[in-house]
Amino acid sequence: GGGDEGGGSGPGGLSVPKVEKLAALGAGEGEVNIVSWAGYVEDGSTDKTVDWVSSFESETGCKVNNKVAATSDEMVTLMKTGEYDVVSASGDASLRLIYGGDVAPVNTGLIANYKDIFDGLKDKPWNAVNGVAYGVPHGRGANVLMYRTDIVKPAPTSWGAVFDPNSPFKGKITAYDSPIYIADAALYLMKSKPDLGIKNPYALDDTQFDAAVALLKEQNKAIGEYWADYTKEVQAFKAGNSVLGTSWQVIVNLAKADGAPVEAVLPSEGATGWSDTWMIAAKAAHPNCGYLWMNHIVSPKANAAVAEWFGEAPANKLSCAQTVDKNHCTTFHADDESYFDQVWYWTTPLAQCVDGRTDVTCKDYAAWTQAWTAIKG
Amino acid sequence: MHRHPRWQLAGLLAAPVLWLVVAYLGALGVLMVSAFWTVNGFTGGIVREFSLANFRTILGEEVYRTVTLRSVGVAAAVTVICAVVAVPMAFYMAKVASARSRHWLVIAVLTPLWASYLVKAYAWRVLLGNGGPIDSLFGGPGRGPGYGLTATVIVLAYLWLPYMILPIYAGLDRLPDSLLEASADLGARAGHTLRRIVLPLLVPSVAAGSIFTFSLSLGDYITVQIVGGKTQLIGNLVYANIGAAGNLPFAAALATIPVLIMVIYLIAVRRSGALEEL
Amino acid sequence: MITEIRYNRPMTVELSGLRKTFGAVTAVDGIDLRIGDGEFFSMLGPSGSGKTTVLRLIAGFELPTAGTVALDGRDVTRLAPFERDVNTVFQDYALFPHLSVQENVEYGLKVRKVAKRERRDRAREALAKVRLEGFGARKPSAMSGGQRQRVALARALVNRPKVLLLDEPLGALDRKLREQMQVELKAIQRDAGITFVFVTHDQDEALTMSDRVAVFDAGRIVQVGTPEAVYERPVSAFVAGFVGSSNVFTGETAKTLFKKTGTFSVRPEKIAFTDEAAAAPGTVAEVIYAGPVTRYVVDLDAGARVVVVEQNSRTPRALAGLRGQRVRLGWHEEHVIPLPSGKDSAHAS
Amino acid sequence: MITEIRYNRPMTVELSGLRKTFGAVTAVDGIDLRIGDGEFFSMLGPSGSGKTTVLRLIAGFELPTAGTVALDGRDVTRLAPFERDVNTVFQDYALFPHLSVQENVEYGLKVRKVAKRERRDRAREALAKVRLEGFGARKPSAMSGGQRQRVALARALVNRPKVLLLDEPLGALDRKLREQMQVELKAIQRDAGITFVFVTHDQDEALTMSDRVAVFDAGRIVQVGTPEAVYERPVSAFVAGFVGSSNVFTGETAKTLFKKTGTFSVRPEKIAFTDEAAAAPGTVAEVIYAGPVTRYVVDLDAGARVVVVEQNSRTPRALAGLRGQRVRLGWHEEHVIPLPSGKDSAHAS
Amino acid sequence: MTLSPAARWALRAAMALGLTFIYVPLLLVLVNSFNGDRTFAWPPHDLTTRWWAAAWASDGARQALLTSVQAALGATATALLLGTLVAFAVHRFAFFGRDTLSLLIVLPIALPGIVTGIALDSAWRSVMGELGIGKGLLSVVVGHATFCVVTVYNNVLARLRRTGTTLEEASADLGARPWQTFRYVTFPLIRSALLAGGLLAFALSFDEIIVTTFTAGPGLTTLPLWIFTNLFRPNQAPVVNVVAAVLIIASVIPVWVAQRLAFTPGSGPPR
Ligand SMILES: Nc1ncnc2c1ncn2[C@@H]1O[C@H](COP(=O)(O)OP(=O)(O)OP(=O)(O)O)[C@@H](O)[C@H]1O
Ligand SMILES: Nc1ncnc2c1ncn2[C@@H]1O[C@H](COP(=O)(O)OP(=O)(O)OP(=O)(O)O)[C@@H](O)[C@H]1O
Ligand SMILES: NCCCCNCCCN
Ligand SMILES: [Mg+2]
Ligand SMILES: [Mg+2]
Repeated sequence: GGGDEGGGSGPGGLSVPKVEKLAALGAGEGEVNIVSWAGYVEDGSTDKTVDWVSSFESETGCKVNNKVAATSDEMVTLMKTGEYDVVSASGDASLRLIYGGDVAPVNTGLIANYKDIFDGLKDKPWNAVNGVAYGVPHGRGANVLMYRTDIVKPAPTSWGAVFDPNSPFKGKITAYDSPIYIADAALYLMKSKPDLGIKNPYALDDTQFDAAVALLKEQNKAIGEYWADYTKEVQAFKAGNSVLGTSWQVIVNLAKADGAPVEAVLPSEGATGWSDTWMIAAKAAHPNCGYLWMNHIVSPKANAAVAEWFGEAPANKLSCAQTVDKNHCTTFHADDESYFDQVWYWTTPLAQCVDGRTDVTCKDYAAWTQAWTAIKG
Repeated sequence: MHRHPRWQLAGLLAAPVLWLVVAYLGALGVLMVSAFWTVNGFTGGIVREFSLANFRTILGEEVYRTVTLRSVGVAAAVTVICAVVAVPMAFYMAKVASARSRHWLVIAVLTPLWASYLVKAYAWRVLLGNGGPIDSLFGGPGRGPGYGLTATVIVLAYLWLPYMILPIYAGLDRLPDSLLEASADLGARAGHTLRRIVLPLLVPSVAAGSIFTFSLSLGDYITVQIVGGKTQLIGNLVYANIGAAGNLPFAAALATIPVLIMVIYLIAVRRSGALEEL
Repeated sequence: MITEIRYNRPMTVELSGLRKTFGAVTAVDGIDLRIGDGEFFSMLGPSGSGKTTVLRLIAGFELPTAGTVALDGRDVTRLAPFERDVNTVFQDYALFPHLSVQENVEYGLKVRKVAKRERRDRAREALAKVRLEGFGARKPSAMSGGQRQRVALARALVNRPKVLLLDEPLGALDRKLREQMQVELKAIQRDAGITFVFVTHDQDEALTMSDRVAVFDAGRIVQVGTPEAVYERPVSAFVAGFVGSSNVFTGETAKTLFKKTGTFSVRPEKIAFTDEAAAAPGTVAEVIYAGPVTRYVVDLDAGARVVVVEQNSRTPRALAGLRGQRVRLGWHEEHVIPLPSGKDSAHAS
Repeated sequence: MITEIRYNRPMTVELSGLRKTFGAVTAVDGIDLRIGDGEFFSMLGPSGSGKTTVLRLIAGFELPTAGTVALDGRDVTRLAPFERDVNTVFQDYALFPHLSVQENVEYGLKVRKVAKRERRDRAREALAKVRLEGFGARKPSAMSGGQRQRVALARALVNRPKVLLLDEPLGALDRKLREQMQVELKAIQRDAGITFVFVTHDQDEALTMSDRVAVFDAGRIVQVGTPEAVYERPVSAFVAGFVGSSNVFTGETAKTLFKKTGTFSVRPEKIAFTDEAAAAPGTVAEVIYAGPVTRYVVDLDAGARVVVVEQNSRTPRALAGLRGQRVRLGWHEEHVIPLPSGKDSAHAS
Repeated sequence: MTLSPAARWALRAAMALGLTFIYVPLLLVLVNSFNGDRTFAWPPHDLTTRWWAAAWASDGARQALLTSVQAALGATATALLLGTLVAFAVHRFAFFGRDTLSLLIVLPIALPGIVTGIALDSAWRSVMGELGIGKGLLSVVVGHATFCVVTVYNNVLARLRRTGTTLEEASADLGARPWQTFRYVTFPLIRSALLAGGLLAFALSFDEIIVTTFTAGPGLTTLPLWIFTNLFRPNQAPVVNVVAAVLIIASVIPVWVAQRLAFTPGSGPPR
């Protein structure tokens, strides 16, 4: 923990360590260490045509060292090592980083492209505390429900399809392999069992949490496998090992492109999702290169390239004009705020309920992690 | 040679002991100590105060027992499968094949060690996939084992097989032919010779191979993610808590399980002379 | 004289036209042999002459390239080792290191499913026969060379085989122990009445222990007979040289000495110093005291170097002084053995 | 008689109060020994009696627990092996398997930085001396046992050491080869004039080759002397039994036979069949034909079993018929050797 | 040895089946490197060489390969040094704790990689990190060497036990000083054991992912890490198959060379 003399306070009065933001931009330090999701930082070393790093390096003189993390939790762990300057944190990681004092507030004035970012992404609970921005939005997406069109008939419209204990697709249902998936169950319960009183799937008190865990334990019997990476998921749907389950839009597109008969919906209950934020380490060794990077990656061109390559909605309004596929922003609902209104972005569950309740204690992420272990059995 | 034995010994041992005892055991020791610490749920900061909370959780929740037993079961199954597959192969290589082909067989067995572990695991994902080659072998989509515990055992056995063949082959190579002949001479058929003479004498070699197969299986968390379906092993739990949740103390507490199992295992197999045959 | 008796007995081992080649090497090159029941039969020959291979063919560890092996009148050429009623004592003993001495000895009975109690008793008995009572619980590694050798013997004997094959069983033992074991082996063979086929390249051992000896050379048997027959009447210079030492004479020297052309052999102990005028004159070149005997190397005027062995029935005196002395050597006509060809030179070999 | 000459020569090797213990085992238990320049000195004794340890102390592979080693008058007790002017021929030859024969022989010169050309020439010469010209390019693994033995010899000789230590150099060879090598070794030693310290447990070898023999027992030297002295005048039953075979008589039997109390030894070759009435009567129990000699085992009426060896100067006839026959045995007074203590029983040993 | 034809046949069948088991997945990797499908769906509906072209052009793969070779060489060299030292100590001296030491050497390979990984990771960060030495190639080499020591140690110790000390005594006897003995006799005799142990160490390090995951700092990508991230990256999985196929084919060379060298005289010829 860090000093807590009133850097601000979050849900339930949790205090935020006081960390100074960078006041002015100086010269680059020559390199920058980044933690990112796979596909966010491509330097052409794998595919020459996929490169939005080289130009940055030559323009700024900052050499990019990138470390790919597989999950949000890994990102947090990596950032805690203090070896990295910048991270592309999802909402379930960002608050942990903020409250852990691992990241610094961002001086948005130093980031020229910040003004072009969709307003719907700015100053959100997962990237700002008390109106102080802790990061630069990168892009967003929803965890959609994917299914095999040739097998799953009629097309599902509700998450109920994956929580049905008598599902005809028992053994072929898939779910995302992370404790945060408990929120998907909570989201479903929010609509199917309103008397539980769930207001926010990331703020679960004991009863609500137990209900979600019970639902997931039940679901486990119907699960074929849990997934965490693209290749595994695409392949499972193509081969037919999985026919129904959570997915990302990009996976849907990939599978379709490879000729798999799949489709995806945003079910009636809405969905969980992510909105990623570039954050800068509290004790960054290369803060200037870090700022230069954050500015670069949300520039119209780079942001469009990432969004298209990775398969998500870009954060920069001007990016929609820069994509190769002119329909990209439409496909990914980039400017469709009503679509994203139904999406509960990943947020770190805390003991101080993030929905603002103060009469109960919520389950924190450590509890979610241990519960997830128990769910999988 | 015999002038200053003490100093010679010190010269030989200084660097290795510094490395293995001070650095490695030291690191392990600190890890084991941290198992008694806890982590602050909000900040992820480590609380360096003695606490049995982690162990209480581990002992109290059934899932940890289940996963431990499952992991040991998988490691044991992999070891048995590897031994069963390796013994006849090593026997053929050491005692039946001509000197020439023996040379090539050793190469053939060693080569896969260089193909990436991950790539091989993914190849198995394809093989085991719905309607994949294994399914066809069993008569159609869904007929094969699919992804799950069985697949995990098969793939781990596949990955570690060379580590079992090598020590057994070396052991058989050293086993004088005359012992096998003596057994036949005394009236024993091949099967009997195998059971009464070859296998008992191979115990140290098999045990040596099993150190690889058992420990590598016990600690694996990647293969099981690729072909294990929804299966989780100890490795996954440790990984989920360190790599993912950043809960080093809890991960360390979980890690004591495989450490304990392996230390007991090593002490048990040491008596067979296995440690010298790796 | 034993020879004749044997041929009337039933034949335990019969080898007919036996050949074995390994690639380009012919290890056994056409062997016909009949070994009688209860016989102590030795195979003697230089390294690589095929003795071990013949033994392995009898035991069934190798399949012959041609020819047959019959045991007790039954053709066993194609049978596996475990189907043959023979046992082997290996040169390296081949004791099972993971089994105790008792278990080693019981092994053959166990695989034949002999009941536990009988097994134990028979193994005890066999161990007693080789004087190893009380050693049953030890591991072979805790036994000395001579003891291991005896365990190997007990392990074979306990099965009461018709034939026991022994491949240089005493090769690894030191001289003193070896002589002891020779006596013991011989006694055991006589008591048990088992046919022994015994491989050695120690001629002394072969001569003292055997009923008959076969001398091997390059995959063939060059002479078979009683020890006396082989020693006293060698059929070739090779046999004369290999079995015992021999003075071989040929060419001019032979003509001068024996008034006959050809190659002849005379054993060193058959030559004596004499005063007879007719004896061959020469000069003592070397005198070697060897305890029970003294060896003299004499350069004959006729042109050969001859070794003479004299038993030290009396304590020898001032041997060194004998060097350079003029002497005469005599022998009996009957001890001059004519040999077919004269490849060897006129040296003691 | 050689003994006396030696003692006047300068002493090459002098051991004084030499002791060596390994933990609780006393391998060498106080040895004083002076070996003369150019002497062929043998150490004979049973397994574990400390022969190898003495050799290793001389070579410098072991440090003595007490006592000193002097070479050529200089105390070398604390010097490392590479600082001593002795060379060793190891029992297992210890040839460097990765070097050719030539390189093996050159090794000692190479480490002493002898120029390449001289090295080559001297190695060639040494190989010629052991009759291995033309084998230089081979690897030791491609040589036979006897050839390897000669390479080991050449490798030591090429350094022209003052003293050559040989630890059972012939132990691994077969009988025939061994006899050949004995002759060669002896010739080389004589030609080169090097002091040989030769370990063996073959008494025959020790007797025929040596100028002097030391008999070891349990870490001590129990007798040193010329071969004749040791064989004909053993100082104890142990020496009598270990060097050659011996009939040992004690107690009542001795009294009856020799009219004296005590323990006495008579060599088998010193006993003869005789018709004299005064000779000891007995019955032939066993007749063993051994080629050059025949051994008779006779049970004396006086109560001892005696071995008699008779040289087969004539072809023996119908030996088998002799068993059970009544005979009389005679010997000369001078061959009855009184022995200090009578631990051995009245058996041939 | 003598075996009945049936037993012989059965063993040959077992060997053939075993080799099939080993090679079918590898063959699949090879085939999939030509599979037009991006997630190598089975059976392949079209074949293409574009992954090979992509792999050829991939700097990342090449860089990672280079890093892996460097790491493996470093780990192997360290393991050779440490393993040989301990083997000599254990063979030549009796000392307190000798048995424990042999257990300790096995420990790093026997404990799950994740345990070794997190232990070294936190130790490195708290000790070396304080000294300002971040994780990187060095920490990977340290991590790998730790579990590679055993392969060298065992090979060398076995060789020393088999060769004994007489050859070294013979050398000293012939006048060689200790370092001459080492250079001319000891080293050549243990060379093939070093090679065998070193080769296994290299292979272990080269393919290690778990320990690497925890000991590699930012910016260091070994080949397994590269493969790992590329399996998690859209559109890149097939390139991984190409790299693996190349590795399999290329690995025959070092294995073959080592096999040849391992049979130098003194280590016993192939029978
Ligand atoms: N398995 C084999 N492969 C190839 N050659 C062999 C084999 N076994 C024996 N030989 C060869 O056959 C010949 C006869 O060998 P064998 O072992 O029978 O001789 P031996 O008389 O027993 O010799 P020794 O006295 O040295 O034991 C030799 O030239 C030997 O090299
Ligand atoms: N390095 C050693 N450690 C412990 N004991 C030893 C060692 N070397 C020799 N000994 C013991 O010392 C005694 C004498 O051994 P040494 O080898 O000198 O006998 P030896 O007369 O050469 O016997 P052999 O004829 O069997 O070669 C034996 O009891 C032996 O076990
Ligand atoms: N405890 C570390 C073990 C490392 C073994 N790695 C095996 C990689 C597979 N080739
Ligand atoms: Mg043989
Ligand atoms: Mg000795």
